[in-house]
Amino acid sequence: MSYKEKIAARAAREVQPGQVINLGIGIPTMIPDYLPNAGEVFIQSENGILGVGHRCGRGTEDRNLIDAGGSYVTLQPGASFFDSAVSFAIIRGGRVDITFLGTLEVSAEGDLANWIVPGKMAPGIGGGMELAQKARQVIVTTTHTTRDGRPKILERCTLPLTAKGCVKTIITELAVIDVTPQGLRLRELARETNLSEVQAKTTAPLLVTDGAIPRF
Amino acid sequence: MSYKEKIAARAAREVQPGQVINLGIGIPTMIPDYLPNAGEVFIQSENGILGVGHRCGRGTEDRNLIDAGGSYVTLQPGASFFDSAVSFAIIRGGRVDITFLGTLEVSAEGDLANWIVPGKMAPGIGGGMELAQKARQVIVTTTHTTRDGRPKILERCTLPLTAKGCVKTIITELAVIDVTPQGLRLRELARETNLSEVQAKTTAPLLVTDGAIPRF
Amino acid sequence: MDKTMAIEQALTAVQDGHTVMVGGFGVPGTPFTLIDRLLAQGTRNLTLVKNEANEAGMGVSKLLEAGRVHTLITSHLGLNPTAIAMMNRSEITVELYPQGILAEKIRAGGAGLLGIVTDIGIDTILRENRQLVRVAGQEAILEPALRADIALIHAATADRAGNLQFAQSARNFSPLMAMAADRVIVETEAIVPVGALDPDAVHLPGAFVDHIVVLDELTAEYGVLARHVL
Amino acid sequence: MDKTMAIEQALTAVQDGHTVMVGGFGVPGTPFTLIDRLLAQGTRNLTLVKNEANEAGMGVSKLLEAGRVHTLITSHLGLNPTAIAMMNRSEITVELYPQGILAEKIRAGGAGLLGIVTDIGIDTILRENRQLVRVAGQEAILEPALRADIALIHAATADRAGNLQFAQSARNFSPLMAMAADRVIVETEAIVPVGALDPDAVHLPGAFVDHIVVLDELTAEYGVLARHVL
Repeated sequence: MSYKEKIAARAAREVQPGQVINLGIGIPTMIPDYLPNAGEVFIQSENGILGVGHRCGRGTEDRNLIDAGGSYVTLQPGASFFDSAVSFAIIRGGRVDITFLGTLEVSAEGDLANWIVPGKMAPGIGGGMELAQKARQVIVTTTHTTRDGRPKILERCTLPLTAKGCVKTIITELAVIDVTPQGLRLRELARETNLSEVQAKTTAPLLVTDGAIPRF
Repeated sequence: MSYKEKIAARAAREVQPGQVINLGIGIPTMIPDYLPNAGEVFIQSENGILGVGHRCGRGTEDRNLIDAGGSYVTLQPGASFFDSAVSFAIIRGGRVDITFLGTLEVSAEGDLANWIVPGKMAPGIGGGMELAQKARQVIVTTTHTTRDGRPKILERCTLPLTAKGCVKTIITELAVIDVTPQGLRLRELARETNLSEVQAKTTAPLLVTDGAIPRF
Repeated sequence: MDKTMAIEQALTAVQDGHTVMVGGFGVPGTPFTLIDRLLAQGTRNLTLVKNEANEAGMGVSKLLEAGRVHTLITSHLGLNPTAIAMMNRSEITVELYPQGILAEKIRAGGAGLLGIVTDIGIDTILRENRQLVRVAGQEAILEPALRADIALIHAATADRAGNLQFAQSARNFSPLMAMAADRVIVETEAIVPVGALDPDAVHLPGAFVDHIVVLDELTAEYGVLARHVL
Repeated sequence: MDKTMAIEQALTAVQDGHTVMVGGFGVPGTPFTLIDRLLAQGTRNLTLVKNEANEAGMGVSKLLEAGRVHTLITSHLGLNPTAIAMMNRSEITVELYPQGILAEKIRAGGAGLLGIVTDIGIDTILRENRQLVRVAGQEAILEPALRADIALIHAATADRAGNLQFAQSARNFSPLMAMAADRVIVETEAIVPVGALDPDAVHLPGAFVDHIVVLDELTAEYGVLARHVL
């Protein structure tokens, strides 16, 4: 299992039957492979689908059926189509239970920064800002550090924010971390790591509950 | 032909093939009986119908198919249903070519007052204000005077306005009058009347073009 | 996934003091069965949002007549002299909006917006006591979005995941209100399995629906109203 | 009633300097044939409104690459490095909005509203240069409505009165843009007689449609995009 698969598999366990979820690009698109009751979860896509199924096998693509990331997808039973205004009404109206998003930075207070790097022109906002600000739960799925090893989980974001105080949980290849009013609380540790490694790679302090930290 | 039928019949002649029209309560509901090419005109109803047909014969009513006035109606070919937000998008978005409305008062500048009499609580606004303000043409179909003989066409409205400067044409049992930047212009006279009677029953001055006034 | 539920259980969600949106424009779309059961369970002190107040003795008018409603947010009461009389005697507070503006306020609530900006009524007494703003050099009214605790909705067909279809002129305010309430209770004439509806023909996606009550029968109130027949 | 028209004739409505909304989200819903013909007729100095800029060499990107567009109002350019490069070289002005806010601005234009009020982005750099208002005690952004001279729309099926159906994820921005333009030009894969569509299954009522162009063939661009296949 690659580190990305590990993150996706752990993230899938946050989903409850009956929930409506939205998947950002990258790691989140791998989550459906690990949903235990995929038929009981409705995947929403910004381009106007509720009930996205698995990705298409080669040769079965439908030219009119893609998700917001541009991948050819299938439908699950009970799916529906709607226009972009209704699609974002589902998002901003509070009917998305969980959005899984990647990030550039996330802060101890749950601030999310994942859309623009000053100096480089941003390719756009897409639906991420609305998902981050309005989904009932925002779960960040990300590598724990940048490609060159710098922490992504910071006291404060340095990049322009996508949304303030929106993140509830951060899932990386090393840890599951909840954003709480007291600060970041370490909920689980990956089997391959230990607390001191994770804290070393996390700029913000991690709160730890007494007793053994569950592993994943 | 009753005076109401006369007004409706004359009003129907203002409609061009291909137009979308909306009919207020009262006299306007009689207009479809006089449309020469009914199949080429689309009647919009605020409750979410484009393509209302004739009223139902007794025994053919459908419990789910009424117009905004509560009458059981039929559909014409090419009809469609939509929600109330889309229905008023058609109205406010400028896709209703003509709305025919009754009135309490109408002014020389095209102000319309047809929804509230101070001192009496108004039963509500309904869709009339949006139709008056946003339809491409507002045609008032009304008796020339009130039941007790007072003029309805005034220099200035005395009642609270429905919309300002919205009326393009006034059709009564006595006359067809256009609202122009110069004032009210008499376009046609009913066969049963004459200019002096109409002017006497109209508080605002009527402009008359040289030559014989067409009759209807 | 199965959102169907007994009517009594579904309606326990409606509590004293709640704001309740009720679909329907005249008879079509009015959820008479849910309203009757709400009346029976005695919930009071309600703020009601409905296009109109039905007619005397029918639908939401029963809730008004039983004194369960302190405020009615609506577009007109034209067909209900009982409701007009109650308003004139100040037994209920009535907030009137242009019909399409009421629809947009509800839709804005459903779309997670805070309000809309409109010029409807800007030259009339409707501008009084309104928040005025300037946009594109023009004076306009800022109308706050409207949300509710509960929406009561009538559907022609539902699947068990809550995807809905409405029949003809029964659609009206129903999808908008279903978007705008924290808890959405639907009564349906027909229930079908998940997967039975054409995804392109769903009028309201199931994400907006919480509970589905399957109607055993359609009472006389749902039928053709004799006094409106030619 | 028959709104069908030859493509050349329909597109004479599009003039230099116009604001043009173009439906589609990726390939589904993009009116490739109308775009190609617009390119061929040489119209320039356009303001384009589209969810994204398609991909390099396809759809609206051809108009950008040919220098016909001075301003692009969009949600993201993520799949089009050519458009990003043009933006970075200031060869086009790009106005970026959150995707659902772009949808609502267009919808508000279509609904004859002057704007919407939203808290999306209120804690971000998006608040800069925006009209801020207070509503319900909360700071919010007033976003003006967006309208266009022209909308170019792709439908799966149209009747001759302009009632439209879209296929699956090809619906996206199309009905909103068709509401928001003074002149709406539709290309359709299938044309049916007036009366052939179920009135409950119409996605966009014909009142919003001015001209219908019937497609003789679907070019390769409409097909499955090989580079997006697994």
